[in-house]
Amino acid sequence: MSKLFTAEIIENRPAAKDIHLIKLHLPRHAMNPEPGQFYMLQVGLHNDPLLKRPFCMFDSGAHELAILVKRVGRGTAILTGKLPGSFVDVLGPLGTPYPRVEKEPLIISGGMGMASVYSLIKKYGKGCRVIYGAGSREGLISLDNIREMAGEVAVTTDDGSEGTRGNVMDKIGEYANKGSVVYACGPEIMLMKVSRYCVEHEIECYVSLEQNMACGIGSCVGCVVKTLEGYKRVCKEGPVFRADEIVWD
Amino acid sequence: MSKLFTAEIIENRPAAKDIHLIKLHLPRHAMNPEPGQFYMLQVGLHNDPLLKRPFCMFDSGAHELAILVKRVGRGTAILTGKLPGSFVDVLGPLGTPYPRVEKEPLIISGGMGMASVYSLIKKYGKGCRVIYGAGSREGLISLDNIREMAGEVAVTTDDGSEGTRGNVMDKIGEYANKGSVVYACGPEIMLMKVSRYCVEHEIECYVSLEQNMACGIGSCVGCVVKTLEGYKRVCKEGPVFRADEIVWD
Amino acid sequence: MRTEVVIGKMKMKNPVMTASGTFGYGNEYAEFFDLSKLGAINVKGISLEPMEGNPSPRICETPCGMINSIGLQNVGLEAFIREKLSYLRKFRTNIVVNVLGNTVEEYIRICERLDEEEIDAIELNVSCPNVKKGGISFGVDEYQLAGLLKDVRRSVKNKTLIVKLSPNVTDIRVFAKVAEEEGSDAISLINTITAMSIDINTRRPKIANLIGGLSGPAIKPIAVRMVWEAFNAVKIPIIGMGGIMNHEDALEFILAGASAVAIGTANFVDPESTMKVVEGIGSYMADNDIMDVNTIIGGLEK
Amino acid sequence: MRTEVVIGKMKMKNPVMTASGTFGYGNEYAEFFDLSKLGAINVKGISLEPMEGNPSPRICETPCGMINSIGLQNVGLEAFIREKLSYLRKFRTNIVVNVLGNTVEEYIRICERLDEEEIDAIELNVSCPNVKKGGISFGVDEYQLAGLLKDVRRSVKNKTLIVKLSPNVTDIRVFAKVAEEEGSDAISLINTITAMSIDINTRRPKIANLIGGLSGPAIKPIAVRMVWEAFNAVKIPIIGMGGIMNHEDALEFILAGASAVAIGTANFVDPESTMKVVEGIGSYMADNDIMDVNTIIGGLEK
Ligand SMILES: Cc1cc2nc3c(=O)[nH]c(=O)nc-3n(C[C@H](O)[C@H](O)[C@H](O)COP(=O)(O)OP(=O)(O)OC[C@H]3O[C@@H](n4cnc5c(N)ncnc54)[C@H](O)[C@@H]3O)c2cc1C
Ligand SMILES: Cc1cc2nc3c(=O)[nH]c(=O)nc-3n(C[C@H](O)[C@H](O)[C@H](O)COP(=O)(O)OP(=O)(O)OC[C@H]3O[C@@H](n4cnc5c(N)ncnc54)[C@H](O)[C@@H]3O)c2cc1C
Ligand SMILES: Cc1cc2nc3c(=O)[nH]c(=O)nc-3n(C[C@H](O)[C@H](O)[C@H](O)COP(=O)(O)O)c2cc1C
Ligand SMILES: Cc1cc2nc3c(=O)[nH]c(=O)nc-3n(C[C@H](O)[C@H](O)[C@H](O)COP(=O)(O)O)c2cc1C
Ligand code: FES
Ligand code: FES
Repeated sequence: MSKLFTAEIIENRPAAKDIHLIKLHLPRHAMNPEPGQFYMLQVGLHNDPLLKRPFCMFDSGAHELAILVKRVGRGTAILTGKLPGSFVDVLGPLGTPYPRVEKEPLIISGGMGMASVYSLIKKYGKGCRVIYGAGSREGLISLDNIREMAGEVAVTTDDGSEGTRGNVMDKIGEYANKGSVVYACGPEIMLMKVSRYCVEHEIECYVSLEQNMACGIGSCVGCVVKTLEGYKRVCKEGPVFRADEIVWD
Repeated sequence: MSKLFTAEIIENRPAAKDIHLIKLHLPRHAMNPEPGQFYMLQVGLHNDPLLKRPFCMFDSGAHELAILVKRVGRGTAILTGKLPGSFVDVLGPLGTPYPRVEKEPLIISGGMGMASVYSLIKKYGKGCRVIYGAGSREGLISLDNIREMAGEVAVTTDDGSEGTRGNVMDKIGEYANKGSVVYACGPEIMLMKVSRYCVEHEIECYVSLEQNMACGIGSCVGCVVKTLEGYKRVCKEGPVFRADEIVWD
Repeated sequence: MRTEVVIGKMKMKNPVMTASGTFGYGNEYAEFFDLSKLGAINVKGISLEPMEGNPSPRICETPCGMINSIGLQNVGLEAFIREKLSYLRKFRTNIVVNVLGNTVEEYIRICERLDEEEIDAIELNVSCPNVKKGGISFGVDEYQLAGLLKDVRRSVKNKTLIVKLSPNVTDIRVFAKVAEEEGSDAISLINTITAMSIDINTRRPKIANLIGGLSGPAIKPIAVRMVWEAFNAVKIPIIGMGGIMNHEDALEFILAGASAVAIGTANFVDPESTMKVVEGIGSYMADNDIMDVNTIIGGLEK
Repeated sequence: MRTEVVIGKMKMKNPVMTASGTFGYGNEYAEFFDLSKLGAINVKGISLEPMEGNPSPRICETPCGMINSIGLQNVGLEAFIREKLSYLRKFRTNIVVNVLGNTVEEYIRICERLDEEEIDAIELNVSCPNVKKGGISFGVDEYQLAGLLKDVRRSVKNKTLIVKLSPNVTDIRVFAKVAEEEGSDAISLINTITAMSIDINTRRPKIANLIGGLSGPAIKPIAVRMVWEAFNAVKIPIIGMGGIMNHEDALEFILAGASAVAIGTANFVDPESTMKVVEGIGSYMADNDIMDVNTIIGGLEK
């Protein structure tokens, strides 16, 4: 039951501006990832790019794993250029999932954060509400699906091209209360604001964080984030953390 | 008329054991290579494998270049694994061709040497004779074509699975004389023996040599071979040299 | 076929060990393969007191390599012995403990304590370029290194003492000789090479600490050269490391003079790297009719 | 938009030059682009007498890099001036001549001669690790370097004097300071790093000379670190090099403190590299509203 395997790319298509949806065919044993977990992919030939790159489980099926990849550098450029039929080395699922809490789930996604929370929305379905923010309409991925799956969806865009003009913080007061549990993924600055809001209003909140990673399995101690109990590893104790334990600087 | 361009792989198929025939579609201006010249191909992504790899012009057509690639290491493994439709950066044609001499051409090829002399046999056609040696039958590439093109073909294999058991040196006495000009390409040890034979018997002889290359255009001075006039660059003064100027050690 | 090698008092069933700081305390890798297959496990550097380490980002990628500035985060000597050692002892392999200190006294206290524990070897990290006080002065100054070793050697009575050399020096032979003269049982090399990388868009360093240590395939040719130089300068065994990704790389170090090899960065790329190197060395020996791996140590033909 | 930089007396229209030994005498590249587009051309190292160089193989590839041991093959001072210089002078760019010697006297004789020729700068190669007598002693010994520079500085009256530093030292700042104190107009760094590679099948070294110099992207993070250290140690301008493949890499060196950059190994991978770096720096400046490249030299934000 090793977490290390080779997977075939069976689909690779643009999903939004600079973003590709990539589907992989996995050996059975690698399945059953939970929302919030991630995989490390070897994007190139051996040696360079050297390290595997982390990507959230976006969606998964019987023998399938879907990831959403934003082109930001060399590794993601190589990955989004791969042809179906090619193979990649994969390690995972890794990290801690979003914990189940007996409260009303409010899921907040900023931009690429949807890569992490899509499967969580799918899991809670009509039982959850969603605040979905992006720069503009083109940045909103799978919006129709999300509207169909979730109980309620508030959309914000910086330029007002879809939903309310503004960002997720303009909606949080309306949607979050002490009976909520907030799950958030998105840019660090957004996560910081969401966290601070929730701590202040005594709302239970979990955020999914990012850091440069080398190993993904907790051995290099390279991916740490500052918490009240010292540095913790994003790949092992995270990527999902309780918002009130993070020390933002 | 730059020698630097990007070419599409339009065919890639096994031609013999561990050997692939790869056809490239070239921009017009890169055409008209002469027998004996070679191209440098960037086989991987940038950075690693870092340097381009040299390959002889095996055959060429209007917009086409064919090369014969033997899998010997990492670069050639990557190249022979490339799918048609992918692109490679190419530099060439480079180096000195086999010179035309008003004598009877005898072409000697050992193993992969055929990659270099195939186009020369095609050029001289019935006007040339060929000694073609290999380890065994599986190592003989395009033998039928060569028999059809050339005036006369002697085949030798180490294991006797095709032609005479033995090597090209067993045939040279029968085929070469003072009226001949010998063109040879193959393993270094064979070229040394052919050269020594020709020098001794006062037969004009040209050999195509190999060396590790970095630039392919004469600037790094990394690919030298020892000659009577000092070190010379295989990529610039060669790869084709007069046999009597090489200092074998 | 004999793959056993001897480093000081330590017998290794094969020449492959992990490089300190790249294998955690072993537990993360136990789910990938049986750690008993390794010649030795070398754990993260241990200091007297727990260390918090450096702020993030601590790592970045470079061409065929990576820079790290972990800042030697570790649980500290007592917690290591209490919490990590008994787990590691479950595997039938040698345990090497990499130690670091800010002063000679700290090194001595750690070594005296470990000398009584159930471990096999102590590796002195005198070269880590990450932490301002992390021993940089010992590793690049032959006189300071000699002074440190004189004292530490007296504290290490029962265990194999290995000195891990810094590559950030003009002449590695000088440091290898100091280690030998002061009675080290072996030397290991190379530690990471001081390096730096800048994000041209933010104009900021790619790691928070500005400068870190370069590891991975990029440094392999430098490491092989240093192993060869050291091999020709001293008689004590050498543990070679720096960019070993597979058994071919490992054999390059062995031919250059390493009696054993350590795998570092490769553990991050493929958690099964060490085991694959063990197997690959076996295949190479079988293919080349090598009956005893010791016969090819330093077997480079000039 | 101003891209002009000044190195000693030499005004460069842009900060991009070629690295010595990687651009021949220029002619091989003239068919790929107009050499007048370069800030400067630095030619293969020149010695007093012609040098034959080392036997083959002289080069091999390593992860993201290459090792060379050309052995400083060159046509010698007089043939260079007679046969190569007039060709190079046809391009509207600066000519830097890299020089090497086995003794102080040789350096002086070459410098005195070149000081009267139509060139712009002399770069002293005191660090080439390839040839046993090729100056290795000057480049890694601060006292020998100081002695050499004292004498050479007197011989170079009309031209810009650049000292090319060896990276094979414990502390690059020491050598940068020696160069500054002895009156060099600029320093260039880094030269190749001593390295070695073994073919495990033949058990022989991959280059005939056993040890050679490592260049290419692999060494970039080490080079950037050294440029940054030197920038913080001296006031004279720095020409940065080591693994620059594109304009992003070049800008990393500039942000670390290089006033100009040199492109070496990249010329082998893509003969148009230098020109593409010139163009790329222009685009970066335009995209980031940088009016003068001099404003970002050493512009790393900590
Ligand atoms: C737990 C986790 C889950 C992630 N999930 C996704 C996802 O589902 N979809 C997605 O598109 N991206 C995701 N990312 C980010 C993704 O890993 C990086 O964008 C990718 O590694 C960049 O590789 P590159 O070679 O293209 O970029 P590089 O050229 O290496 O760098 C470009 C930029 O990406 C940043 N970066 C580089 N490596 C990492 C890294 N390991 N982690 C974070 N940032 C990095 C660099 O700092 C730089 O700003 C996730 C990251 C983490 C840590
Ligand atoms: C002018 C010239 C023409 C050539 N034509 C052909 C051809 O038509 N078909 C063909 O299959 N091969 C040809 N070669 C050889 C081919 O270039 C090498 O086999 C190839 O570069 C090996 O790359 P690699 O990454 O697979 O091997 P590596 O892993 O780099 O090395 C494997 C082996 O190949 C040798 N090698 C590495 N680089 C070179 C190089 N640049 N030149 C020669 N040997 C090298 C190594 O010494 C080693 O023994 C030619 C070489 C030259 C110099
Ligand atoms: C993330 C990381 C942490 C390391 N921590 C230590 C350490 O604590 N002590 C030590 O002596 N070396 C440490 N090293 C150095 C390695 O043990 C090894 O010497 C070096 O990385 C070269 O080997 P490699 O290229 O195979 O990684 C560390 C290296 C890395 C990459
Ligand atoms: C093939 C080759 C030949 C070189 N010859 C010289 C030389 O003659 N003089 C010199 O000072 N440096 C020489 N160098 C070093 C380069 O000028 C440069 O400092 C080094 O290669 C690092 O830059 P790079 O990584 O961009 O190649 C040579 C480098 C290579 C690869
Ligand atoms: S990526 Fe190595 S510990 Fe998290
Ligand atoms: S390969 Fe560079 S000179 Fe021939």
